Amino acid sequence: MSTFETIPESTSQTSAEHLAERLSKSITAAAEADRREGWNRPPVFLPESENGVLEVAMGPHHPSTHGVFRMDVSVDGERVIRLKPVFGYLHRNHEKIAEGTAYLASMPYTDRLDYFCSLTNNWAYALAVEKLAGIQVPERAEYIRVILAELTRIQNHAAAVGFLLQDMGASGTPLMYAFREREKILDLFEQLTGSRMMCNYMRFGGCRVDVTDAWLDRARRLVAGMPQFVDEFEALLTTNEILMVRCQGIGALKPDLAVNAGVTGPMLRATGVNYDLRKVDHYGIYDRFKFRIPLGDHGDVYDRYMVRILEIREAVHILEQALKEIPAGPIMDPKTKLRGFRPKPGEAYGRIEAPKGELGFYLISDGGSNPYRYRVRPPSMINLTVLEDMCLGHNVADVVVILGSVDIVLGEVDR
Amino acid sequence: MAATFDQIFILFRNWLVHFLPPAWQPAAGALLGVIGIVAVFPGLFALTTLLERKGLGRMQNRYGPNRVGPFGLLQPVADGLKALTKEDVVPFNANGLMHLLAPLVMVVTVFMSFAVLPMGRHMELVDMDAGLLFFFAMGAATELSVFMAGWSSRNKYSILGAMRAVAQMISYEVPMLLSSVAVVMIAGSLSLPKVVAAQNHYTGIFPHWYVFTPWGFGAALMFAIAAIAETNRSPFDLPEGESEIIAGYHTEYSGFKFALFFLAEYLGMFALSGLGVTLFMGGWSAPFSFLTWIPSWIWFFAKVMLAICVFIWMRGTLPRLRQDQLMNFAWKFVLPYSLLVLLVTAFWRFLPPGWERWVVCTVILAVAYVVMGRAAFKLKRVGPRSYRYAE
Amino acid sequence: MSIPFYLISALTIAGAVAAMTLKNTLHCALALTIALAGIAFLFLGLDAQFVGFAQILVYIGAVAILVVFAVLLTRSGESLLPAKRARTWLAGLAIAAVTFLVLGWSVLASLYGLPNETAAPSVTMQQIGNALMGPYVFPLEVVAVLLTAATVGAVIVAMHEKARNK
Amino acid sequence: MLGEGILKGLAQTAKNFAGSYVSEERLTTVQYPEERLPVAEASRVFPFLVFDGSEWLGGMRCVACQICEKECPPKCIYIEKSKDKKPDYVGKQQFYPVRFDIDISVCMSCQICVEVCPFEAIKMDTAFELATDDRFGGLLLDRQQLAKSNEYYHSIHPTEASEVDARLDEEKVKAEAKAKAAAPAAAAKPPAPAGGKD
Repeated sequence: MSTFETIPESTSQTSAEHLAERLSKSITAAAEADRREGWNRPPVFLPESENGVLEVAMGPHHPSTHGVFRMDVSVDGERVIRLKPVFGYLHRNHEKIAEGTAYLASMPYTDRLDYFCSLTNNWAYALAVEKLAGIQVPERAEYIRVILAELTRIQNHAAAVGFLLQDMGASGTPLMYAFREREKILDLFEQLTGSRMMCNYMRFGGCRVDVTDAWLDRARRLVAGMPQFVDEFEALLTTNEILMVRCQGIGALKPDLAVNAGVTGPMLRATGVNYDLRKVDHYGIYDRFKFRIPLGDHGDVYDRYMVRILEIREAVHILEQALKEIPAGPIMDPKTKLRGFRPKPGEAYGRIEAPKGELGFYLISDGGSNPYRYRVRPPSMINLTVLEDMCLGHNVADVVVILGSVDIVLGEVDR
Repeated sequence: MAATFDQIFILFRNWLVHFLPPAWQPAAGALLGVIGIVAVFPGLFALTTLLERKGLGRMQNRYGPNRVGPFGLLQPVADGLKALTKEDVVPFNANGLMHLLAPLVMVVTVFMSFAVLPMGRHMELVDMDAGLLFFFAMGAATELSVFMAGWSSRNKYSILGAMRAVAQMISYEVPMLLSSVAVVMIAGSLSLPKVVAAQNHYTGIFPHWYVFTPWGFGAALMFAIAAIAETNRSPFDLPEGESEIIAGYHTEYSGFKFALFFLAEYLGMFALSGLGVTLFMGGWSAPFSFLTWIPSWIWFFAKVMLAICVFIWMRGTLPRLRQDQLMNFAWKFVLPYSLLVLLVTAFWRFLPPGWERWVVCTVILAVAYVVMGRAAFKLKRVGPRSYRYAE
Repeated sequence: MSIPFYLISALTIAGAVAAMTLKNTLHCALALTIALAGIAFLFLGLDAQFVGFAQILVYIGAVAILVVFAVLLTRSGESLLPAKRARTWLAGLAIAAVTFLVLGWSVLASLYGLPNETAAPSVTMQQIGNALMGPYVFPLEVVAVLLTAATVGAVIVAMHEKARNK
Repeated sequence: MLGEGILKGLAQTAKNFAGSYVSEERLTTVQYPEERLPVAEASRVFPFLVFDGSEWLGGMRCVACQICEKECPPKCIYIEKSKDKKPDYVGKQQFYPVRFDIDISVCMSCQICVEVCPFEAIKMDTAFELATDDRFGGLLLDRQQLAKSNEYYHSIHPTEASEVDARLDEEKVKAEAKAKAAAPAAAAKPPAPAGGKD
């Protein structure tokens, strides 16, 4: 494969001049080759390996990959025979940095993991630290956490479906409708936490700022308007023949492969496996709410789309109940110290049902003020490992749609 | 008064031409006609780009361009200037001559196909006996220019895009021809003004447009689908499918040559909607008998703009079909249905006029449409699904 | 014989010669298209609208595209074929000369009978349609059957190929 | 019937097209420079130093305890402590920062510095139009650029500012009460050394 060309350190020129010089050399070489063989040199545009297989590299700046992500696709005619996802372009060394900073200081960095759902990232990290240090969370804080997590789930699923349609060629209309609703939810986050996407709101043992009644009323009004939006969205998309033909039977994932590969979230439930952490782990106070888990049968792109739409409807049910029953009371466990927080040595694994799947934080503490080991279980990356199995046999147009249905965010894949 | 206003352009041309010596008058008249077309339609193209972006915007709950000039009216001018001033990059080992020739051939052939369209009473540039055949002959030449564009830019994506575009245009040209043959069977002539004349009478206040007859509606539907596919628009715009192959055959074009491709696409849309309007919606005849005092060319351009709005509406709503689905749809649904429409048109022609032929034709077409539609979906096991829930 | 006639015929001949001699096969295909277009304009010159437009529609619209498709799909459009001289060029030349003579004789023979400078009869579409459906209906049906057989054959060949590499 | 779903979809976009002329909810564009969305009260962009009274250095609440510098995740605050002292709002002699730089190209506005500051000296601003053409110097704000008055703080975060003021006044009252209680003890001791409180 292409070995990385090492730039000799000892050269006197700076690396930029070195690159420029090598580049000019290669252009003159190409020009000479032209002259030698007459102007009609066989063009380089069809790099064919031996048996007519066309190597197509989609990304990292391909218009339809969600962020910096490359797929080396080998295509025989129109059919895909090999697909190698290449990621790591957005790797920011999050876990090693976390080992060098205090527990609280890592909280704002968790916003940047899956930058679509910062509040669920915060909650997963807070849950892990609370398990590590054995901190109790007051009632009102638990309700606030459930409300914010379900709001995050709604805006993430809406955006995911919008991007899926964008990959299928609908020129932005479903995406704009999804973003219109998402803006309302982000405004709610801004009024509460101060920032639309980088909320940094949850603390170990509760939340940072209390929820005002005015905010709760706005939330109730928003949740009341949500079913009408989902009905409109479904009227535009669900029975649309072109969408059905483009999505049904594409990128089917078998349940046993999904379970073995560790796929979680809407992708797993679309294959029919009934695994939702809110029902399995009983974390937070989800047991107090009555809601159902939508399951698909075929595990193809259409099922993933439908599972996300139905999950938005279920999230609306949860929000209605939570907003009705939220009690008054403290939002922060008074015992937790803000600075100099040193949990006793030990390890803990806190996981929640993030919109993309099972998001887990594994912490080992050696008694110091920063974790000995800090590991994130990224649902996007693990769901991505089965991308090749889903894409084999389909053609290039489907690869883009299948990638859209996996709903990855590169911040979480690369960390 | 209404008649003079209706023929205002013809009178203006005759008035201008009579200054010249008689030997040159026919040539000058034709030249003025050409100048008219070459001025009006690119102007309409500029207006349509703005209309498209504002229409799409409004469909997506946003304004659309409104910064350049009042209500964004100068936006096309800005786009035009940008296209003119942008650097025209030609790939390193591209085939220079063909790279330049491709957009020119496309624009020229599309402009020539306007010569035959009757834009108003006596306002067709050339009244050809085989006008419809001339229109499709010009349509056939655009495929060649797509090939020249795709091949000459020596880029793997543009080759793929060109092959897809030509395959799509060929497979949708057949049903388009067949559906217009149905009109010829009833109108009895290939010359477009005669087709419009055949539709230009009323019972009560309703016009005799072909689209209101069962066979006409079927043919118009197939013609519309084929026209959308022929101009690579909305559900069939796979050749420049941004998400897969970057921009299809005009990837390697920039600057004014790219603007020419853009112009050719829109002119193709005008030409095909003009033809569709002429064949099925009575060309320049007024929609109701009491409205005939409005000049005929206003009706023609109103109907064409209506058709353009439907193009834009489709683009704002529908996702894109995949290449093989698009071809299957052409050969396994649109073409058979067009053949059936031809059969039904024959029934319509040789059955005595009366309500029986209405019933017979409508039933055949409706039943066939539903049965073929359901069979197409059943074959691919596609259809709405129900979902189970777990507690 | 007016100037445009000479111009168009020169264009046609140039296109035909270029189609034979150009190095790049795709350029040959496009030169062939120019030749076919020239023939179409000749028909239009004779005011035979139907034949002229049918020529454009059939030859340029379908045959030229088919040729270009074939050239591209076999990807030989770019490779530089060494223009070596075929060994049997003498036999080729002889056959070409014979066919040219036969064609030339038949054209001249038919010219003899015609009164020169008569205006070409203006044939309307109506008459062509009636002729096709009247006296010439049998050849029309034979050609139709032939075309259908050709399409079915093409489908079978494609089907066969698809089945093989499934 | 083939095309039924497509027609329903087309009806949906038509409803939105018509709706955008009629209902407010279906036209969400805010023409930014001319129209502006009201900034949410709790919103935070970059930190600023609060000072009481009119003179920015004298009234600055920050006592250069460097807690925020230690706790800041991306380490974008740089403080140099002063040698001499100055009286703070209670009158107690405190250090003050000779140099207090925040590199707002590094700061990710996570407001942890606000949380850990025991002296309510640093708060989050809401001004977001901070574009500069100078990449390096322009984005490094020194203490004078950072210092903003308490009235400004009241203008951008009214509820929060009033709570903070209430807490500070309460502490001032407690401090004076303690000072009054301590005054007789000090008088019992030999008269207080020089440098009393003002």
